[in-house]
Amino acid sequence: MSAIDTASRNAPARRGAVRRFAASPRAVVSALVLGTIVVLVALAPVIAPHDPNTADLGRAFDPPEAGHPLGLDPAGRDVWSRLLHGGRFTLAGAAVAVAVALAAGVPAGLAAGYRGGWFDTLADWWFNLTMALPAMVVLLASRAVLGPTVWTLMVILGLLVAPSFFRLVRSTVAAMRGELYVDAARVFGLSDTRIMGRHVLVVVRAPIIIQTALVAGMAIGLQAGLEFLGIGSGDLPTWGAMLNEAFTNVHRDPLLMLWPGLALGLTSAALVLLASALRDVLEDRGAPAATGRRARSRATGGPAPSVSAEDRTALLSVRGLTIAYPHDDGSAKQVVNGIDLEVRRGEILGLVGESGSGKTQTAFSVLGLLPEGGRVEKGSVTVDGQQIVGAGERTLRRLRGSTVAYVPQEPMSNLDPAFTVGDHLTEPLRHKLGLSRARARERALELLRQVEISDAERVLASYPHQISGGMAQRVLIAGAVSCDPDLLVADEPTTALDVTVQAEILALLRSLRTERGMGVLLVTHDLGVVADVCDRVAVLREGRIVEHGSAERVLTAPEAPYTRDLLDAVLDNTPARGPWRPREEETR
Amino acid sequence: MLAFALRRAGSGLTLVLVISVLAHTLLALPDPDVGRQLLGPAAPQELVDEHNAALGLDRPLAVRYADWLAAAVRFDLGHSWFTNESVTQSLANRLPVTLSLMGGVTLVTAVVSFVLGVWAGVRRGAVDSAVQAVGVIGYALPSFLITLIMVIVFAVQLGWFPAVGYTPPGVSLTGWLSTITLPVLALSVPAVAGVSQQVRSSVIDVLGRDHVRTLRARGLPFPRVVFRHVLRGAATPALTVLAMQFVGMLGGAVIVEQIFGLPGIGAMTVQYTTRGDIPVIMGVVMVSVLVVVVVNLLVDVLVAWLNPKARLS
Amino acid sequence: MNTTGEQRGEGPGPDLGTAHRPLLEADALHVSFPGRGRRAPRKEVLRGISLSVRPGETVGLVGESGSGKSTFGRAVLGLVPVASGTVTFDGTRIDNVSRRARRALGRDIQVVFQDPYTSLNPSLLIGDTLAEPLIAQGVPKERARAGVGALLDRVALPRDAVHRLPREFSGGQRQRVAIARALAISPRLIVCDEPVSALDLTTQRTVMDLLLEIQERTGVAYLFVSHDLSVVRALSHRVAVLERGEIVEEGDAERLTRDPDHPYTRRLLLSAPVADPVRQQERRRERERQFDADTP
Amino acid sequence: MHTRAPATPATAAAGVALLVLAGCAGPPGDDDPATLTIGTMTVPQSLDPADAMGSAAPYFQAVYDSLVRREPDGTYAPMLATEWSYDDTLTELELTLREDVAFDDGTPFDAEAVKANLERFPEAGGGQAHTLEGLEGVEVADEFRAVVHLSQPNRALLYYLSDAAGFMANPGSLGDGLATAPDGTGPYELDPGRTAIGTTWVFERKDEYWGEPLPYEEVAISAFDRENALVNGVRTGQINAAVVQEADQQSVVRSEPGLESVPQDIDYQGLILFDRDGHLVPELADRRVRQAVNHALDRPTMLDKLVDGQGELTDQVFGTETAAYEPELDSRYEHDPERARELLAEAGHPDGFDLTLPRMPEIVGEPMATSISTDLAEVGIDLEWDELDPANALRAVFTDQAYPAMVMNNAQPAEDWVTVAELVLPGTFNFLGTTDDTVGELVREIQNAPADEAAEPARELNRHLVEEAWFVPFYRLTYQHVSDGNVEIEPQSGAAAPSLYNYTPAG
Repeated sequence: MSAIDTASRNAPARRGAVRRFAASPRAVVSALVLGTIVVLVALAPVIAPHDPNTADLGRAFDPPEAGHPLGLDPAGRDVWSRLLHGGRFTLAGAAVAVAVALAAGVPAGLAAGYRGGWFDTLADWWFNLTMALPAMVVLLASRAVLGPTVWTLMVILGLLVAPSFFRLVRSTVAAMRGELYVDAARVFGLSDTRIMGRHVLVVVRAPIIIQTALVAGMAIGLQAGLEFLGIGSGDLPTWGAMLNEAFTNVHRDPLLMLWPGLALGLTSAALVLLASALRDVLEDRGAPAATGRRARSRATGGPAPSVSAEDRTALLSVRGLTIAYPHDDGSAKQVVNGIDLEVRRGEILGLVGESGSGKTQTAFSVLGLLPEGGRVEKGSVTVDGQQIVGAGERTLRRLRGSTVAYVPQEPMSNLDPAFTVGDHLTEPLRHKLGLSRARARERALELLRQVEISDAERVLASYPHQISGGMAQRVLIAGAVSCDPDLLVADEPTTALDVTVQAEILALLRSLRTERGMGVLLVTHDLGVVADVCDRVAVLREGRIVEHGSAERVLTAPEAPYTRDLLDAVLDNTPARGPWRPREEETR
Repeated sequence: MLAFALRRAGSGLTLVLVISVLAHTLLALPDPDVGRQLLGPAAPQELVDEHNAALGLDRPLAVRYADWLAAAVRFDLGHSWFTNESVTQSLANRLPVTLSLMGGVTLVTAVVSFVLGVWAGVRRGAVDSAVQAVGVIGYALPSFLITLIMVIVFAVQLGWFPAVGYTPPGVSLTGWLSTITLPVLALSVPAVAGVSQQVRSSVIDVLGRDHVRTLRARGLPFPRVVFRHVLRGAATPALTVLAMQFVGMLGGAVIVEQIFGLPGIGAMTVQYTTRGDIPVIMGVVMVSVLVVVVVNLLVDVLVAWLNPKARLS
Repeated sequence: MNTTGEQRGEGPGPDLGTAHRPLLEADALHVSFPGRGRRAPRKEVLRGISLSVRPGETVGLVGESGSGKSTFGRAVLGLVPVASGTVTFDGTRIDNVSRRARRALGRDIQVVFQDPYTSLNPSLLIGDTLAEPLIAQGVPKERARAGVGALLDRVALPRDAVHRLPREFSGGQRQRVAIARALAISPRLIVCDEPVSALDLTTQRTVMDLLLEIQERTGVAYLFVSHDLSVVRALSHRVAVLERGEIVEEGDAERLTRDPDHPYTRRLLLSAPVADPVRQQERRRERERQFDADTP
Repeated sequence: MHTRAPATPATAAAGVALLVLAGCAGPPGDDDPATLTIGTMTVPQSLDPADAMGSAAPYFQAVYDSLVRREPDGTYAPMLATEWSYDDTLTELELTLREDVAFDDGTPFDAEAVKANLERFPEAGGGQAHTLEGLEGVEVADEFRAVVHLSQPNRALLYYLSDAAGFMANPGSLGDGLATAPDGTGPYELDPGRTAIGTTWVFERKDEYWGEPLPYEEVAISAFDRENALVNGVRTGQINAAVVQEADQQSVVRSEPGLESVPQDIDYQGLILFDRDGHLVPELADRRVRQAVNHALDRPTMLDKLVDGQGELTDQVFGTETAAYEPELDSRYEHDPERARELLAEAGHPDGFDLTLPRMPEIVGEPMATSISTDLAEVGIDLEWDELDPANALRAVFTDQAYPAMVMNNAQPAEDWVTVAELVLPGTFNFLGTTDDTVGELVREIQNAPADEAAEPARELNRHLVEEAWFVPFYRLTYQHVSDGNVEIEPQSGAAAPSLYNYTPAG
């Protein structure tokens, strides 16, 4: 149940979006910059020392001086005042573009994504058409029809970028149309409009906000570009117009380009930074406290624990293993807490626990493949006498596949959808065992037959989406045993499968164990599975082993109260519910 | 697969047709007085009217469109009202320039973005921050400023590249490379800024998927997993963004071609549109729409090839 | 007397007959989905299912993936279109009815889905999620909000949950929220689509107990869809086994799980391992003996 | 097999790049001394002489010869015509032609060819057709003598015959594809393979030319959209020669060590007041109001700031090389807001009036627009600018006649009559047909006076126009003829584009 494991790992990061926002320096800085710009610009009529259009040509190009902090422009107007006033038109223009794009793209995207059908087809076609239009020609032609003002251009620009909102909203909504909570809302009798208002809008809100920031930045940049081409704002002092005017005088006064360039650059940069910060904050994709690089170097940098003689005899030996996920604040959440395990050749050890018990983390640590952010804090893991903790990537690579192999829980997501079954099987064979293409293919067919796939040829040529889940799990098992490993780490290998298929897979594991003398670490939550295949079992609870022993003993005479609780929850012996009786007499 | 491509091509054709109607109408709306512009202020009004009539401007819009379409299907896009050039010929001359540019930008953007994006996505940490910073800067600077700075530094001051002009590869391959290098780099900056971020986030996304862990558990080297599997998984969204950048580039080409005096499609857009040279602009519109349609088709086919599941729909 | 009927105060009065009349009745229900690809034939998912649920009864629907068990639930809920056959609720046809009529049915038929992670909108506060069915049925907002607290009590969740987001809760707690939501407007039938499958063993048990307790208290009927015979057995009065869109066997839970008629039922039963190594070994042998011939 | 190499979009992009193999010809080698590459912002409408314009002269001079050659100083020299003479009425011009000239297909150049070309020119509807207005016909006196008959004297006829109207095309090709396949007797021929109309024209020297061959084997003309790119091209040596107009680019050119530049005062910039009779703005009918506008503008500051001092102040529309030019008229209207207000008050408008003018951003930049409106506001005139698209500006101004005045750049050819014809006679820039007795009389006098006696009435007219304030000129603009150092450029009097004959290798 790795999904639940992940969720519980993230659970401590329970903070509101606002607090996450405040904690992100990127977000705060960009919001501050943007806020300052907006406030300055909004207050332009109050704080600008001069009228932006009053010119004193005689003083054109004058350098900064008291009263004119940024000097005067080529017409003898105060640059600082123009910058402030110009920002109003620049930002308002961008706002117009964004508003138009939102108004045109979002409702259409909502309706198309939610209802699908002819409206979707039509809207999609229309927005594709909009995207295929050469923007410059449309802008120029519309300008000729509607007049040369920044507003017209921005309205048209808004219409031209509306498809980006449409697509975003449409795909998000189409994806969530299948969500259970939308189904649930429909069952409650919520009308479509209310569902859109309540559920859909809430979900697309974050991506829309992000896209809005990006589009605003783009609109500002485009305004400047249009001014540069001489298709601009008419007489309004936008930053783009100022920049272009400065450009035509760049040799006479290069400094003039600095101010509008800076204003434009700062605003755009703040917008794009804000967008990326918002993405992390709203979509909850913040990087973990320790980044991968640091985590890896820590995991590999420490002194490798020594390997005792006792560890050498066992196939897998875990000693005092502690796994932790460090937090932002320097503390760490321990998910596995000093556990000991041992798997011998030809033995299946069941590692049993509920979600969040740390069983999957233990399995990953045996492979040296802890998820990003996780690290082994203490203890040792040896496989066939080789230390895993702190081992280099090269050592691990050698061990993986040929000494220790892995069978995952969810068969579909563990096959690369872009490659055929054959590719999946032959790649390690050719790479690890150095087999030729033909030999590898032969061996792959052999492996598929070993996992009881009858039409191996067809399966070999299939893509993962063309085979069933049970079949995929067989393929994964075939892949795992392809390089003849000594130890198999199977993480809930049957949880996603139907019971009849589960029985077959378990039989397969059992025969692999018998025929190849393989040791298996079987991670599961299902005590029935344990009873079916395991020789020994370890019960894990909140990162600690609460009970350890032969499967028969633990299941029939549990010692730990927790194991007893688990067994009590098993429904095997619960009586069936009796037949239904009408309940007229039970008046309340 | 073929049927899929044919169907997309069919809908592309419809798109081209509808856009031609839209463009023709939109361009005719401002009703620029072509005769007056051509003949200048000195020409008497009769002459101007005569000239406009000779161009067919006195006929209804629909008739003009029908004539245009009838000729266009025979690849005759007419002649410029202002320079008399054959539009088909002119586009044939100019398209290679713009395609050189856009092809170059696509290549540079794809390579650089994938290198940066994968690097940032895999290494994270400081590298990641640096790549993101590059993205922000590339995005924040107005592209024409970057272009102007490049011309001054690399062409005028250092003299490494020519400041203006275009040499076709048929004349001199090195000449071609030296004339398009700067414009390509200038246009690539914003494109890289956008695409590398997408590659980065797709790489991070794919790296977190189950099958990557399983592949690594098979003992495959991490770089091999990244280049064979992660890259392929990350390519689909990145390709979509790249295609969108490509479309946006048609706009960027307008500025860059003007600054570098490149005789491409973009350079003609502004002047010919403001003058109302409908035959030329119709040609430009048709070519750019065709390019967009072809690029989208290519991307669809590529995505289908990269992603077997997409072949079904 | 029918408690739900009395709550509403509908009808001329208690009538012994109504209690025996099926609350939900599906007759020769067919559902098909469009095939993948353009000219692919439609895929038949349900091929003539006839099944009824009486007031206060729990009917378990068991099958493997692809058997159509969830589709049946969704067809009852109106989430998938019915190709042919009828679904009758309390004597009224409810298959392929208008959106408006279907919305009104929200008062009587509710749902609890399998995945507690995706069945709650991650961006909505628990309180809003719970108030939703009430608001949908036209209860004023204030009244709806007030009712939420009582709902939380009923599923033994703290009242301050109102102001929290789903992700702050564990899977079992979320499933309680989903159940509370289904109970909000005292429905007469709840379609439970694998409501405990994603839960831990101990949690699964408590949620099952909750479902039983609620049924005892309110007399709501359950259509209980699951792949797990042991769960179905413990909860259902009656069980129907579904294979490839058809019901292969139907009967009282006790009889069906003790002495199944159909080989498919037997195979399902024997394939599920039990947590006792000795007994499991016997069952395995038994399964191998019975089914080795037709193992692929 | 199903194994595939990892795919990246890079491979796809490479494919796209490789597709681009065919192509048009670009500008030829830049530092090849045998090749002259001229950069320009002017593109000819076609290469048919009927569409010729003075500003695009070099394109035509490469492939056509004109009847009369105009020397850099504005004087006339023999070309296809070796001699010319007027009759006493000034309505007959007899041209004696060279006898050794033939078109490429062997057709001899003769009086018939002159007749065919000249009689077609006003009919063909080109932009300069009006310059041969009043042409009654061309008489073929003998094989190499043609007589041009006019309905009334045209004092600029020789000028026009050295300009657009004078280009002689093969009579057999007239009206037949000359636009893209020019057929003249000129020193070069168009290389269609390397020419991309709209961007690059390449002309190759003809093997046989009747006259002195020009020094370059090849002439390429490259068109640019931006002067900035043009100047960069000269700076990197890809362009040999160009005319630079923008003040900022001029300062780049002047400060760049490797470049040679020759300044020339060419166009004058100023307001042409169309509405001197007060149709649209009644106030303008009063001479004092027009004078007030002249006094209101602070020309020295405009010159200094708007064009970086690159020009000379002027209050007259006649160029320095014309007979009509009077140096003291350049300072007739001082910047004197006080006087302007007085004049307005005298005219009965002490509170000023409202004025709306068209603005084409290419001509009137923001700073100029602001400074003019500020200066006029100073004296009470409330000026508003209507921003016009280039596509519609001419129609709004000339067809719809919607504005009382307009800021323009006008050439100042050495020939007085050109200025008179365009600015003073009813028509082109005097479309509302303003005149008065003095003007009528002086114009008649200039038109009919023998050549050596026309100067005085022309000066008289000039003084009268300045006094009546028909115009509000600001200054004559200085342009820089810039070369990369390999070419010597001799400016052409009265024209921004030097004749093709004016380029020679440096050193």
